[in-house]
Amino acid sequence: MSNCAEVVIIGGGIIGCATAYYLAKRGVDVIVLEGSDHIGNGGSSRNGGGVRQSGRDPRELPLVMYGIKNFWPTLSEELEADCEYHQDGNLRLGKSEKHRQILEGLTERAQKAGLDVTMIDGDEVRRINPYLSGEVTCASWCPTDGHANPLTTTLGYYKTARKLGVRFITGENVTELRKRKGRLVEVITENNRYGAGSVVLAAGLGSRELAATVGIDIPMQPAMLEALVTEAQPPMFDQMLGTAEADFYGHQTKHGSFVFGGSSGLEGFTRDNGTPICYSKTAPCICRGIMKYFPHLADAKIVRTWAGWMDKCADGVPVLGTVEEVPGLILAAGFTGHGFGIAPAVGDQLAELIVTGNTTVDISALHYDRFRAKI
Amino acid sequence: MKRYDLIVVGAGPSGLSAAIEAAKRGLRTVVFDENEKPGGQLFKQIHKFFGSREHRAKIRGYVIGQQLLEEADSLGVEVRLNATVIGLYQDKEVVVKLADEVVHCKGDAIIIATGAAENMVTFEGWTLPGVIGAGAAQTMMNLHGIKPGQRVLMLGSGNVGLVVSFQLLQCGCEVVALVDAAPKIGGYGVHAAKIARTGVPFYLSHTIVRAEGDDCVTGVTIAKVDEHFQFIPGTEKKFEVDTICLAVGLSPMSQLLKMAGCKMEDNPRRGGQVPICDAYGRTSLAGVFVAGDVSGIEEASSAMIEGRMAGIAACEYLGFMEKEELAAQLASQERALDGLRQGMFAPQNRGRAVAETEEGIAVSASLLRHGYISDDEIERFPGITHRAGVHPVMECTQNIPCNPCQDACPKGCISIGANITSLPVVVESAECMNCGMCVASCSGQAIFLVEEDCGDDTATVTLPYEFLPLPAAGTKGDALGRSGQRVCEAEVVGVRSAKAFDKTNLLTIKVPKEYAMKARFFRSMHN
Amino acid sequence: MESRIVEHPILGEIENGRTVTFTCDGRELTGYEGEPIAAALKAAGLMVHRYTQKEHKPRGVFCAIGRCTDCVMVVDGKANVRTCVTPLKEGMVVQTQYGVGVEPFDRREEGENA
Amino acid sequence: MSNVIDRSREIGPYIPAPDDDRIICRCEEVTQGEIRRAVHEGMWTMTEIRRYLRTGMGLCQGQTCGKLVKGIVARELGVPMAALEPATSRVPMRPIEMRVFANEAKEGGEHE
Repeated sequence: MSNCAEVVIIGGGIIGCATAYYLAKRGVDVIVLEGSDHIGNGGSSRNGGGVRQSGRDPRELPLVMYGIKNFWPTLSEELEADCEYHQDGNLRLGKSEKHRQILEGLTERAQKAGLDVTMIDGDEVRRINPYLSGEVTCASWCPTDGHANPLTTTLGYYKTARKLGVRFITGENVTELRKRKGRLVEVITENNRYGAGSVVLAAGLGSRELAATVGIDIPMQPAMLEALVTEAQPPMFDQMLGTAEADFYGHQTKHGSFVFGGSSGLEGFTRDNGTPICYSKTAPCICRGIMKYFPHLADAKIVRTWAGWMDKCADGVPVLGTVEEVPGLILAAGFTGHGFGIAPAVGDQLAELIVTGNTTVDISALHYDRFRAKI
Repeated sequence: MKRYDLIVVGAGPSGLSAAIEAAKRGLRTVVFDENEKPGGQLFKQIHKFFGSREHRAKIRGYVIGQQLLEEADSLGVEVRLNATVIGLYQDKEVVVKLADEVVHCKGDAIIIATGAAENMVTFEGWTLPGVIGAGAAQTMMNLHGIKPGQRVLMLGSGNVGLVVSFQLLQCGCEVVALVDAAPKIGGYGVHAAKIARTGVPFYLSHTIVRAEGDDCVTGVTIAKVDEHFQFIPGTEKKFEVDTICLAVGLSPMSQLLKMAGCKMEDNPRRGGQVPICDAYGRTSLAGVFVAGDVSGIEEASSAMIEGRMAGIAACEYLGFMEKEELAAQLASQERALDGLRQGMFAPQNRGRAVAETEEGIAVSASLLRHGYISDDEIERFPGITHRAGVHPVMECTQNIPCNPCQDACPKGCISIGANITSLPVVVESAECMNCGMCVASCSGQAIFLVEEDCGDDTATVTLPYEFLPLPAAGTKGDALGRSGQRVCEAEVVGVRSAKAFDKTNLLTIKVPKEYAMKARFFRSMHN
Repeated sequence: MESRIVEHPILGEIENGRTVTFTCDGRELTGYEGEPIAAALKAAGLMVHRYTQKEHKPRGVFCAIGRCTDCVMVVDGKANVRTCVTPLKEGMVVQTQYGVGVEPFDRREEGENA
Repeated sequence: MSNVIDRSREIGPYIPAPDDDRIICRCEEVTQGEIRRAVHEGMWTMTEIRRYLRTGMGLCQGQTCGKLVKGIVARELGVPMAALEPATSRVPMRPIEMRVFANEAKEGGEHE
């Protein structure tokens, strides 16, 4: 089989799989190279499943709004996989005056960008979600936010793209991008070479090192995030939850279990053994965080905890789009822990960019050369 | 954070043995076990163990458990029960659930001795209540005093299936059949023989088609399988049972090691996912050792030795012992382990068909196929001799590492010799005094004392008996042959129970003399 | 038929804790304090511990050592309690578990999450 | 160390089997047929199967079904079982109540 394709995508996560799918749908011939043994093995299957607009930076907001309007509601049917998408709103909770200030700032910025998001008080919060403790005094409320299942969504994109003829190769670790006559045309792996008309670099954290092989730097660094899941509980609520200080975030899944992620304050400094590995103090900390908001869940049993690296970009939003210095290269990295909800829109817009040279949504604010020193 | 020299996870035979060796040499040692009672599987093992004296042979498993615990206690090992290790993190940190809190502690060395989990097979209806693991059956009957069922079908003829079937019989359950898809019995022949002679039928090359029942098991259908393990239509047999017991092998419980980033391999010879480790249990993570079933499925006897070796290796790792000393201390353990890994059932023979004994005698085909040695096969084995007066008849026909019988006879009638796996032979020059020690000492219950001709056309057979009720002298009934079929009338003429017999009663039955070499079990008329 | 072993040829007379009373689905039962709930239920002849969430199929004791979690029931109002490793106490309220709750599936209203 | 695997390799069509409705993962009630179909849809590793179908993600965390699922996937792919990676192991080894997990003992946690 030929190792050449119109587009080679590096990274079999949700960004790579979604881009492959939307390209294949447009009739483009695609190869996806995944370095690990599994599709969707990075943040794609380790995140909390938020499909959120609220709380996002205005630069990426149009893109995620586009995705929520055009892709998420029909994604399960389109991918023939239960993505478990729920559009039942997002509550970002606050317990103090400081929290209120944070939330008001976020809300104001999002409203300016045209998002339907409001500040509500504690009673209103408990009307929406009666399980929340009395400690919650305010929240931002975005009714068009929601959540989905990142595992089935990622694998759904993979499955459908594969069915459309996309060639996925796992265990194929890319070591170098190579330009010929001024254009990026070749992808070198430990074992093979792949020729490409265009290369989409969507390899999460690993993107930095690979981009460097053609002289491009994406300023990002790893942070170890952790999440956990409970045993199944009777159905309680459908909203996505977050907090002003990101103590935890999460939702109840269709299965009945609660998936929660959270912060220990030490992510970014934890040591790993080459794989994302849980830190012994984090899960207890997340549990304490959750119980302050949901005393009701104190007896729910945790069945699994896990960790994942986040590709934390210097300014908190992804680097997306073409790179003038390296014709043929399209970047899609640095999603900073919120790449899941935005993935359908990213995949579609990158596909459109590759096929037509343009995007429906303006993504120029996410261009790679935006980084500046502060003075 | 609390720091120990050594943290052992699992208070089974290997974990306790490791802790004992470490504590002996001055290591501050803690053992965590999730169970309410220590000892791991030992407390469910009510049979006498095989091996030699140094392997604690002929001692019942649960007694070995008590001995290990007492020794650990006396050495100051801290054994924490109801202590579930929920994770093994970096830097040899263990997080333990104790009562209503989690405790973080670190060990300079860690020994993982978490044992094994049962494998399962699927068939129609396998999720019905009443389908249970063999371990579940053992737990219920030997720990909690509850019969797992009234009528039980056992799937699996490995040692677990055989041992548990016998235990089911001992607690008063009926075992309707012992079934295995393999064409021959997987476990020790002596374990099979003691079940077969009670009348339990063996169905080799058979497996379960379906469990019957709506809310719980009310029956089971089995059928014969061909060499590709496919059902042969028309061979179905149905049994009314309330319990189906699955004993289809064990897998190492190595999740903690994997979670901690230990290098693992999938090794079918060791039973599945195991850490890559050396002979002393050293894994790819410095200071993390393994012992027992978690590093490869074997018997409790070898688990104890592996535990000792890992414990000793941890001592050296932590500087409690010099390197030169290590080799010397490990050498004797290695020899002991080597001794256990000999014979027909040695790891290197797994999956191989052994046709002849070390002595060059053809293995009993009937034993492998039906669970008992046929009458025409028995005479070729060296434990069977004929002479006037009472003499031992040792129906021990496979080379397994076990020799308590030769020590048991005060008169020296029995010899195994230097090679522990050799078949026992009768020493012609020695005179049997009918003390019964050999009968009670045989972990396989394969030794009988026979007087072939009492002078009145009768013979007596003294057999091991571990059932209730114990028939009294004068009880009349049937003598059963090795196959469990009735061979003749019999009367109990003697019942011996002695502390030295360790709960194995000796029943002497009188039978017509032509049945001296056929009668091997007694069933009273009331049963 | 009696499931309790009174005397065992090797283990001798079985030692038991004190007799306690508990209920299972409202039925008053007795057992021995400290024995696993599952043991007391087995002695009372109860086989079905729960009905599964998706297929509503019966399940009972399978591994008996707390690993497989098939024997879970609702105990004192808490779901998913492993009855094979949870010690019995006086006055415990044990209920058959349906999915993750105590309401039998056939008594649930149409359209409810079953 | 990774194996390069082209997910376009032909593994033949999914052919329904009479025992496809048999439950394999007891906790999550996943059937043999679902597992077999998932392989044909491209889920070629234990991890992908688990994420796609929830096998081994229930209360027991795959302690019962791990080997069974592996056997089915290996057979469907026509590879030896040892060629597939084992199921993932994650903390906690046994389900643990949130309030207990949250309750970290002070300094070593002395209990009696």
